[in-house]
Amino acid sequence: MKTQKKWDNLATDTAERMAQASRFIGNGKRVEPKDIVGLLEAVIRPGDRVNIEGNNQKQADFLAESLLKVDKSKVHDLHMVQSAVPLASHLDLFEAGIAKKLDFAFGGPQAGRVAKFIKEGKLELGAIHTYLELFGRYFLDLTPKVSLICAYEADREGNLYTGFNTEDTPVIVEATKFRQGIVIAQVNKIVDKLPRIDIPAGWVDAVVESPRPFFIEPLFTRDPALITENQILLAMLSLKGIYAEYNVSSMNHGIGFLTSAIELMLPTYGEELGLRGKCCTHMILNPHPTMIPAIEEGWVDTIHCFGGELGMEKYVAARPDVFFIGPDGTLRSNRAFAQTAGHYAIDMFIGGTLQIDPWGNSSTATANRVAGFGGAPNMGCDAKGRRHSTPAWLKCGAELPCMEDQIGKMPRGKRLVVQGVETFGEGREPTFVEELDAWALAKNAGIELPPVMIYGDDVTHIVTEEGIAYLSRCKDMDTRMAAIQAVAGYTEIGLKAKPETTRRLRDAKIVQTPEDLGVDRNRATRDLLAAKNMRELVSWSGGLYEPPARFRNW
Amino acid sequence: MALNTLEFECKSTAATVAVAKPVHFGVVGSGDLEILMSPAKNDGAVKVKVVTPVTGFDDLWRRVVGAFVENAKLGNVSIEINDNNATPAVVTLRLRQTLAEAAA
Amino acid sequence: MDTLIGQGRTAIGLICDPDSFVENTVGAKSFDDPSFGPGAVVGTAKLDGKTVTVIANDADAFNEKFPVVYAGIIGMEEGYKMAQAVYASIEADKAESKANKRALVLVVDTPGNGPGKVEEIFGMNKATGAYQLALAEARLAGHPIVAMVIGRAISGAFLCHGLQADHILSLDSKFGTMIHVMPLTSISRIVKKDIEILEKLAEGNPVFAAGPRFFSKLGGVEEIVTEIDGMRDAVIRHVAAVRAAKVAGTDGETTGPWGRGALGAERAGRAVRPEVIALLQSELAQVASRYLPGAN
Amino acid sequence: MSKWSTLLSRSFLESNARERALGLVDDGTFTELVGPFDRRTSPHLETLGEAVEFDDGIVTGIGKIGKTPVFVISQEGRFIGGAVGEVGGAKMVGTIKAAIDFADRIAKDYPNATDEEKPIVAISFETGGVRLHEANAGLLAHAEVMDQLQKARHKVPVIALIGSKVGCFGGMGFVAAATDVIVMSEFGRLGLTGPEVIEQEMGKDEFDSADRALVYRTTGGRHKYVMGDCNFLVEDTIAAFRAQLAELAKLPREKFEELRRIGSEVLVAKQLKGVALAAEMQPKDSRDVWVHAGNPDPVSLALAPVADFRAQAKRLAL
Repeated sequence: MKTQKKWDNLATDTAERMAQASRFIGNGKRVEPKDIVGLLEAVIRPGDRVNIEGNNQKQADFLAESLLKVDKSKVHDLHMVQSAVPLASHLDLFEAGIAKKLDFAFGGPQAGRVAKFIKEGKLELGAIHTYLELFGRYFLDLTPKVSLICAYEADREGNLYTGFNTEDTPVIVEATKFRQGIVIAQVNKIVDKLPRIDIPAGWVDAVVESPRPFFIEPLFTRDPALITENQILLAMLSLKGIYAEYNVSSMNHGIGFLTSAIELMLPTYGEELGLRGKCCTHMILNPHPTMIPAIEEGWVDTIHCFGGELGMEKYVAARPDVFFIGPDGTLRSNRAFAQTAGHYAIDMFIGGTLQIDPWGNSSTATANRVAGFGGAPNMGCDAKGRRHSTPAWLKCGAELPCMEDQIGKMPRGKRLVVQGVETFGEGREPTFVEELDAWALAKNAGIELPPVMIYGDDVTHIVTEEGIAYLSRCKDMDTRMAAIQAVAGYTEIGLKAKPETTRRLRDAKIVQTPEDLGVDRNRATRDLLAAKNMRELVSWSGGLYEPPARFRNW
Repeated sequence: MALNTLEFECKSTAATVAVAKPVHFGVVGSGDLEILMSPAKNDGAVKVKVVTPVTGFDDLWRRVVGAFVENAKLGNVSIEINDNNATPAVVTLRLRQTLAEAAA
Repeated sequence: MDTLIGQGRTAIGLICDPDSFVENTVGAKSFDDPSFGPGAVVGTAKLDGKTVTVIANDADAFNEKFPVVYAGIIGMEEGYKMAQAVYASIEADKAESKANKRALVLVVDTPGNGPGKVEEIFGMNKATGAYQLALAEARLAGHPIVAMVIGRAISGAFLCHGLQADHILSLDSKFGTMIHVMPLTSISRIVKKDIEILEKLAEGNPVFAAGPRFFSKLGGVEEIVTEIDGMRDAVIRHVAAVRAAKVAGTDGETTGPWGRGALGAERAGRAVRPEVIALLQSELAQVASRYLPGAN
Repeated sequence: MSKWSTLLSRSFLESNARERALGLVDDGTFTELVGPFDRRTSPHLETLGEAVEFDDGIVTGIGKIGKTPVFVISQEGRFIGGAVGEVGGAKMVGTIKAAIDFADRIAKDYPNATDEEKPIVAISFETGGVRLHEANAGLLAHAEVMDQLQKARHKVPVIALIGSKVGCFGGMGFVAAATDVIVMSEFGRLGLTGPEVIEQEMGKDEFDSADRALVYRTTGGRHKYVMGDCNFLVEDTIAAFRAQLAELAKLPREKFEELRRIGSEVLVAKQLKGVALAAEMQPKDSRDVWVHAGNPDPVSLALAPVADFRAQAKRLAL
């Protein structure tokens, strides 16, 4: 007789584990905090792939700390698959031998320990991904068996409200649950009625009310008081030489002070350039507080968010024409969708970096920190699958002298990828370097690939205090390198620039100085900022923005 | 350990701009500097004195200030700088601002 | 006895006439509540037969109401209590001539001011400020004030209890006396310089190192008293000298913080200070007429 | 538009020490004394290899508001946190002394001078107190400033202006407390012990120094206004500080004693009522005291615009 092949091993395994766990789980899937370690020991087996919801912002910190308390003879050698590992507990799991392998996208404050643990053999690195790439692998070869997730509220049945900071939760739960895995949620509160259901109870196996609210980091709050005059100069150059030049309507802004300066200068310098209604109408962006003045002045049609931002809840809820607001009246962020839009749909990514090499490759990696880049590479690249056109995308593509070498006469656009940097960073460290520290990191941490955030062929513009290098207009590598040298100032790379070559590049509009662009350096003062401090942001918001305590100086 | 003092001269190829009166600009914050710019009969050249806790950037100072003097066509001026690790971008910005102050 | 740290009352006994100290009474003012400002010891004694007000620290007291106040720390109550003792002294002698106004003896052994949240909410800075103003007022009114550092004279607490005196005396550092803003180890950490380098630099420059000798070089301490049993004579001698200066009207330039400025120059520890003040005065003299009444 | 008039609308918080000094007095009247051209840098910083500043981080000088000579002292927080060393301390002491001497001269030579024609001192504080690189000299300078403040009593009003980033702490917290009048903006802070030290002493649970809202409501301008520790709370512009100063310059000189918080036996007795209240209440948070003072909703009050706050806030009655 032919042996009947068993097709439900995954479900059976899950059922066995849940049977062992059942004594910890009460009505409405509720687990008492004191039982959580026992529950984890019951449902997790050695070598399992486990996701601890570690987002850019909200963190399943109670579950992470609870996992650290399991009996190591029962639970060990786990393979962690998660977006970010910013909590000390995430790395403590490796120190304790509970976890062994890591596939992730962003290291944050633990980047130094990631590097150290790899070197010491405590952590086996799978790969450093982008968010989308990792999400993709959740549905391919890195599906979690158990996911420890994080929500604001649960109701008595186990439905979850992830609300403002929904972030990665849907993608994690969908991948886990639809491969018959186990989903355990920590929530700040269990309530009778949720504002809305973000995750249905049927996809959740256990809910624990965390003894304290989950940790969340206001990562995207930039205090306007800290914006410098050189950042304002760079913002002026970007607005005039790129935003206005290409009429960029859709974009993502990176996290640094340059983009904060740009946001705060939309109602002033941007208005003067006549960009309202043309630029920044569609954005993929967390709710940056520094966007408030531009939003109030009617610049923006829509913003979809990867995550939330502490203090922006009420303001965002009060601007439903701009943000993606649910029927309950609150935002739902979603990293997977925002990253998809950021990869395929936007015309421009603009952000900063720590280092740029002579060919235009850039990285924020330093020699002893395995940080990863989160979503930046997906936005800071030309999406090859893009098939819709917009004027900015087409114009940038049309500039590429080498396009014809590859696809003949066929028109095709190109994403604008802008790196805005000062030629020297803090402590007079040069931004333009012969070799990225990413090489040293690869060597130190034993990673085969130097972690590059944005490859040179994707970068279309470099903005420094010396001017803009329009790399999209360079016909070959020599021209590209010369253009980079021309804006690299007094760095060793910049000193290689030949005055006559730079002159030629300026005439060809491949390099433009502030003077070439008609940007008056003397106007680069803080007077151009629509809000100069947190207090003024609050005023712009009509009192709706409530800055986190650490950002308040009144 | 004492402070590092760097003194040099630079000359613009077309020195036509001078300052009428001594001016002071800037604050020696972290990563910032202050500048005194005063008229000085100096055969068309610009005398520069930089006082800084940071060593090893002598060539950089010569280049940055030299380029400023050249672009501004500055001559017969003395420039005194107290620095606290300012980047070339900040140095250039403050030099421009000081000169603008002198013209005001 | 190799140290007097933490022994304010013992020191009072050693300095003043035997058994003359009456705690908690100064002039018409009496301090009846034992729980009020227990870290501050105030009272009246005789010094060489003359009435003096004594203000000291009690290192054993713990202020139940303000738990950051212990070990001789000056808290809000302590600061105001000390100020009250000074005002009571002024009031008691307001009809007296300078020759007869009672002296104030400050016995200094305090590690700091109350560093708490409640203290900041209610304004600790006012309490110590009040005491300093009172001392300055008494000094300017003609009361000789002599401070005797017997233990710790640390930063803001020394500013408050000591540095407003006409003259400051300190026991030698062999008795464990400490006068500083911060120990050199902490300064080394904060200014990010090696302790060895700082120690070497301190040999030639007294402005940052810890200890009575450095303060003496800067004019911050008039005299270092080398033996414990020499304190009494030294205090008597300095009270007399200060009183003589006050009677003669020379105290303004020779005693108090301003007088110690001159002493700092004389001892070459603070050479720049007088130059800067003189420069400021001469520059003002050149433009002063523009700011006088009637000028435009 | 002259440079001076553009200064007036500037944020006091964002301005540097010299801009504040220039803007506080009438256009063109400010004469800086021992200014940057005198190049009186700190020899001690130089010895330690630390960056120096030509004015040693403090702007001193004389200007006028209307008929009133105003001696201005303005500390620069961006230079070593505005900390006081030998040179800067001497400039501060010298300026207050010069104001007293100037008042004596007017009293002698101009017996008919009106109060408005007599000098005042304005000190813009931005400092944590003693500069550790020259700690002993800095400490001694503090004592000298305090001495001068007492000498100025009844003669030269001394007005503290606190609206800077660093605030006014350490020994300079005493000094500011000892002035006649204190004017603050909501961004100014006044106290003795900085937030990090309180955290170190009491633990992070009691006082989290990274919680800036907590830090500001413990020592910030609004709280100090409720407590009566500052006399006036103004908007964050140079013009607003200047306007308050101009108003004070016209005040009869004997009125200044009435504005003081400390400096007499009577005032000490009044402050002790506050201390008794502190002992009784043991407030966990300044909000408790705001409520006690008659402000039932301290959270909203703290967020209200400054003008509304001034109109609504009940001040602690002692």
